[in-house]
Amino acid sequence: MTKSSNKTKTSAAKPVNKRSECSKEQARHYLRQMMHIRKFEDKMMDLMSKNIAQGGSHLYAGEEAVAVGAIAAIRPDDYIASTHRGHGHCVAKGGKLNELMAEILGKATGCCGGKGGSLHLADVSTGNLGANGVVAGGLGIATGAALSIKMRKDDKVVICFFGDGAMNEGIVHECMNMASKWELPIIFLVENNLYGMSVAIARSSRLEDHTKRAVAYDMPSSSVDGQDVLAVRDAVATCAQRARDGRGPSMLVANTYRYYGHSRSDPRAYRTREEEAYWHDRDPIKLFSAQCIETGILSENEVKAVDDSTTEDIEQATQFAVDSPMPEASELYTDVYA
Amino acid sequence: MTKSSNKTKTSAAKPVNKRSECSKEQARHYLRQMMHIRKFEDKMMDLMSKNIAQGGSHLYAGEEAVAVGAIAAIRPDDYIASTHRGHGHCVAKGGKLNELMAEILGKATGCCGGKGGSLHLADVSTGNLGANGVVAGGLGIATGAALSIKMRKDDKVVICFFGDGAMNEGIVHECMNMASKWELPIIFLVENNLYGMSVAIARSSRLEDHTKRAVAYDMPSSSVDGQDVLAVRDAVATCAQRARDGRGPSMLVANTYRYYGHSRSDPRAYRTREEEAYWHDRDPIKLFSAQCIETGILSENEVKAVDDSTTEDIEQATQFAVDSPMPEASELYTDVYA
Amino acid sequence: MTAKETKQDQRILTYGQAINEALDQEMARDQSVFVMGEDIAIYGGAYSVTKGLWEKYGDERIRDTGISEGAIVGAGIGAAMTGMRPVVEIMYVDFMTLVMDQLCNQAAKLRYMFGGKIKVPLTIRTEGGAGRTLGAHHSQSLESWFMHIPGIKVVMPATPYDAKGLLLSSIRDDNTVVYIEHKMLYNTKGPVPEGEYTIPIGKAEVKRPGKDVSVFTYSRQLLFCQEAAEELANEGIDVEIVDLRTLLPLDVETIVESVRKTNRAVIVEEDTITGGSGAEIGMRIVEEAFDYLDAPVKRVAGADVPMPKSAALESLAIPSKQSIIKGIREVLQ
Amino acid sequence: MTAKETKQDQRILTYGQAINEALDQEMARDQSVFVMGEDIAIYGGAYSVTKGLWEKYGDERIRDTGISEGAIVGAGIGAAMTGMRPVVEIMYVDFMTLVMDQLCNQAAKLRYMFGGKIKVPLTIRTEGGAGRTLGAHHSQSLESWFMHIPGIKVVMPATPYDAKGLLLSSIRDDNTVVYIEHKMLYNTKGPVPEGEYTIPIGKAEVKRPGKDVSVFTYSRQLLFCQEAAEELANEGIDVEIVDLRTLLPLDVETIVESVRKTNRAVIVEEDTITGGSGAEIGMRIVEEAFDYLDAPVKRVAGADVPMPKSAALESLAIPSKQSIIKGIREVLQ
Ligand SMILES: Cc1ncc(C[n+]2csc(CCOP(=O)(O)OP(=O)(O)O)c2C)c(N)n1
Ligand SMILES: Cc1ncc(C[n+]2csc(CCOP(=O)(O)OP(=O)(O)O)c2C)c(N)n1
Ligand SMILES: [Mg+2]
Ligand SMILES: [Mg+2]
Repeated sequence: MTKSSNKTKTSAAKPVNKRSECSKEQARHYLRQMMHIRKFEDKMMDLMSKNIAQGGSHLYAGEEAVAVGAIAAIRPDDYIASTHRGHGHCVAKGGKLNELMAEILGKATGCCGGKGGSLHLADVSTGNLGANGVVAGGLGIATGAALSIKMRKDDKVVICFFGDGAMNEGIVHECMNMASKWELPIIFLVENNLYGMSVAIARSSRLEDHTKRAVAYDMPSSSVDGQDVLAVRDAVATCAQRARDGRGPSMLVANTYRYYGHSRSDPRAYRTREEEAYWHDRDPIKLFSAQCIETGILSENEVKAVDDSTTEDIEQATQFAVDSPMPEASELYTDVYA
Repeated sequence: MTKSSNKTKTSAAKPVNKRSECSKEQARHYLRQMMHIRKFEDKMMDLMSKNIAQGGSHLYAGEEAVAVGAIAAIRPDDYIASTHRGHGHCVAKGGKLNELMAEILGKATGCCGGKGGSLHLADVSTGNLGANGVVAGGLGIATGAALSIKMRKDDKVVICFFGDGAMNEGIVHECMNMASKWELPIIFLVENNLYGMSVAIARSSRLEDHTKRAVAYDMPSSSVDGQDVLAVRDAVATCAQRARDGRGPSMLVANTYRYYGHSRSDPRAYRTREEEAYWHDRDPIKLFSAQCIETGILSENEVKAVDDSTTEDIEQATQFAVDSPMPEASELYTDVYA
Repeated sequence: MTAKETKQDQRILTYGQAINEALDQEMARDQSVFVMGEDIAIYGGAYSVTKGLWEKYGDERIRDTGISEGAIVGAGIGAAMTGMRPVVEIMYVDFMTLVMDQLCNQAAKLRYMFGGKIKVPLTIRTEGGAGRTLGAHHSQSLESWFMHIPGIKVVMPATPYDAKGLLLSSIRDDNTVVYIEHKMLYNTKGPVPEGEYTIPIGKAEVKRPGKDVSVFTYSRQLLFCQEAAEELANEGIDVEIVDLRTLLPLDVETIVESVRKTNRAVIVEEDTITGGSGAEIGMRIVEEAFDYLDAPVKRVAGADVPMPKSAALESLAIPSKQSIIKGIREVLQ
Repeated sequence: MTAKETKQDQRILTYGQAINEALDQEMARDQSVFVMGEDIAIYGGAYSVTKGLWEKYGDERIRDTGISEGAIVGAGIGAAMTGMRPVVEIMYVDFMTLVMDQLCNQAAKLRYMFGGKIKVPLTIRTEGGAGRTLGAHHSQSLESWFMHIPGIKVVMPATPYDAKGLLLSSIRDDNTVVYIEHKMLYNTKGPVPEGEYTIPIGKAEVKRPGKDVSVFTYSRQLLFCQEAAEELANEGIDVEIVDLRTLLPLDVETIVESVRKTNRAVIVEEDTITGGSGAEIGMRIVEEAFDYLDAPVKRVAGADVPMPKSAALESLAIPSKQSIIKGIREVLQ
């Protein structure tokens, strides 16, 4: 095995699509969400290294444009199913920073009362059907939610996030077949960050282009530059429209990159520092900030204002989380049954 | 739902390929095996209706050319993994009729000592890795056997039989991905008899052509007329050669039909009598007998001789099975551990 | 309608018909109920339990699936989380092996993990047990696995009456219920009221009062226990039979009450003995009624072997009237 | 080399290193042994157990797979049936939920179903337990499910010494062995001989002889039991600790012998209590040593809840030194 140099293989890492459009309000919103996520994750890393945050946390830093772009393309009452790398999805779907941060710290004020934690982070009241500690664990849930929508003749859609590594789980095959056969309103959104933990795609599959997997289900598929928030938004919007129109599921592969190691102690021996540098160059926040300024949608000061306020928000959320109490012992036995 | 009329959709139901060749000895062998299987199954049906054979039995009648053709293309020391519809595979792989029949009747003289029965029928000493009561239960076993072959630098191959219905199990996806990535010497042989129990392919999948599923694994695939024993043999031979040459797995879809209902009491309400008639017209034994006589490989008398001797063989096997003793009570606790 | 009243209704149905009727009535009553599984539509289910429902409710609410157990249960969970009350069928309990992640990691835990903010009102109907010489992949009893999953409920009715009432309760329950039928019970008959009625999940029933020894059982083994009790009655041995009906939650109260009365306990289960349901039931008795026990708690259970195909061996692998009688005699010594 | 001799060897390794060494030595000795799983090669395993092996044995014998647990175990079975001795890794025992068909229907039953004509010498290494606040999908103890599967063996070592010796035995065993490590033990240290040695599967060990009460435990809980025993020793209570080491087959002989001596039994397990391993262990004691018991058998076990994330709740969900002491006191009253 040689360390793979994925930067050359990733066809989707194109320059930001200049034709995508967005309003000033939208631009500010996307930027704010991406910055919230980035700073949330950087803070998380900090809290972990200080042992204030315990347990595992799979950080979303680097992939912000995927969650933000995708969720910008759907309605607040639509559903998402998230993954073990779910902080970004939670923030983008409208979770409250305070409660998300508190949840990861296992506090009573967390959105799950401290019972879920990072791996099960979700404010389900926002239409987030949950992060999942089991890789591909959200596929069944998402497919069922889409079935539910269809049976109730609702016009909602579901975005089912999962990783390139998850693609090899059997349940993915079963759910895609079912969703396709029943023409369910679901978007299978593959967050392709080139690795499943330490294993490069080419090390676990002969076929590196996941879009081709959709052929097996007679389902449309495409890929998108996952560093470009507007490109992701527009690609998901197309899929969502298709779903709302009753034309069934689709697969979208968003090519992106995670900045941190898989776990705190991961030396990232399976990837090169050059590859990392390449992707840091294509940082989604940097790219979008530059684009906004360049096209005049936001001024440099306006971008700076978002930057400052988001820093502030994360500091406050952290303080809230740290200051919050642990759950009472009596909580151990609540919520097991409805 | 309307009852599907699959005869028009099945592209592979072509006339027998006249160019395939075989020697007199081979012809006699194929014919004998197919007749053994047919008569074995007809006898089984008879024994079931008389309640001499108890429990479930999924009969292979109608599909004989698949097992016989496929196994004719590999060596006796190669492996197969079989299915819940496994009697035909066992016979074709060289199982002894007496012991197979006795096994289905739960007798001590059965190839599994009466512990396996129809759903677990296998003489593993013939390289048969076993029938399996779990649909797609043989995929992991077959993939592992192929891995074992490769790691031991052996030149054997594995034929992994499974049904069109099994195709939707998650483990199929996982194993095909693994086999393809590791270039294992395995042939995924889909016995496409148009239904998984009562469910027509079109009712469980949007994609009716299973060969396209191989795209997801970057694996070659093709289909073959499963009623034509020589066509099956030749198609499998090509796949086997590929595997032996170290070029990895392939998928072959053999289009065929089961004559009996799924279970004894199945009224076959999910398929039309016309469809059944169409396939009975393309009976693999009839077709091959006619071809042999027409091309002069076997005379009518020679075909008749095979017919007579196989009838005799099945009668003897039945007698043997019926006369055999049940296992001793002490056998209950043996063979649990090695 | 109370259980007592309904029992006076003498309409006789089979266990299979009772289940079918429960499904039918609940689908008619509640639009959010639907059925999903393999061969449940035109085929009517491997054991004919859903017969006629597809004709009545159509493809939309009686959904044939591909052979994809993980997706069947997974989609059931997602639908249940978002407003539906799915009843999914796993053809044999042996194939529940394929859905343990969905069941144990998802259905059972989602509510807890999300701080009580969602519920998963899913019913998983499946069918288990030996008796048809189907061999090791179609004859298991795996209920003790499910008993070990906090967050779900486990129901195993033995009579047509209980089958209907408990299925209605299961569907209406806001939690995931694993409802396990027994393949040898489908054709057994008993009185079943026409109307809707529910039986509380978690309540055992004394099916035969007695004073000498308590037998705790469920599902098909109830019938063997009843035969054994009849035979022993001829000898003047008065057996109390408690049909547990629900394994999770377990009705410890009724169990303990019975042991306090008889001072002797036999547990009869078809499950393989080691790590079977009887271990938990037995330990509950030990924990809560040790001082009342005049003899060790006795388990009469399946042999620790994969189910052999041969009829000659299969009948030895599970409890029988004889082995139950033997077990009862043992604790009476 | 006998166990006694080897224990005099005072080389100290961690539990993780001991497992690593066993793998290394067995791979060097036997060409048919190979390792397969997720992130076991360049990453060296989620808990670093396979570190260095890929560098030494390469891609062919240290096989990174895709995230496909079913295929990992399935292919392990097929390879084992045809001449290899695979050691496969399932990263967390929580994901064994995805391989229950392969484990229970295939690995455990194939030999029996085929009349003893094949064997499946497969080792499944996995890792379980709470303690790192990883929440409900990364903290379970599911050993009681595996105990309920005739045809496999279940091994759960608590010390580095046992970890090495039992892993070598597991790999050499001609049956499928589920070998469960504990995430909180990887960095614990103890003497481990350099050479190869095996510990028989199915033998418990009295880790601390005592005369007042018997405590039966395994895996990480051994450490808590030892702490509890130390504390109680100060009060003059003499606790015997039996480390079961293997749960299937269970060493009933050693268990019963201990109970006959002390007349009191406490079982300590991390598993959720209902349907946990303690139920089976307890019932064996009741069945074989009822007349020797001066008090009901006591279980100290995990709470019947999905594992909560919060450190404040997690520590309450599993046994602790305090709850063990409380349990011991209870049976001494
Ligand atoms: C069923 C299961 N297998 C293994 C793991 C351990 N694990 C956690 S994340 C991960 C990699 C997932 O890769 P991918 O789907 O690409 O998502 P990414 O982490 O790259 O976002 C693995 C193997 C798990 N959590 N669940
Ligand atoms: C995992 C599993 N699910 C369901 C069944 C019940 N079942 C037995 S055969 C069968 C249909 C299989 O269809 P296919 O794979 O096409 O094989 P065929 O019977 O047509 O030969 C089903 C659903 C089973 N045995 N195993
Ligand atoms: Mg990834
Ligand atoms: Mg079929």
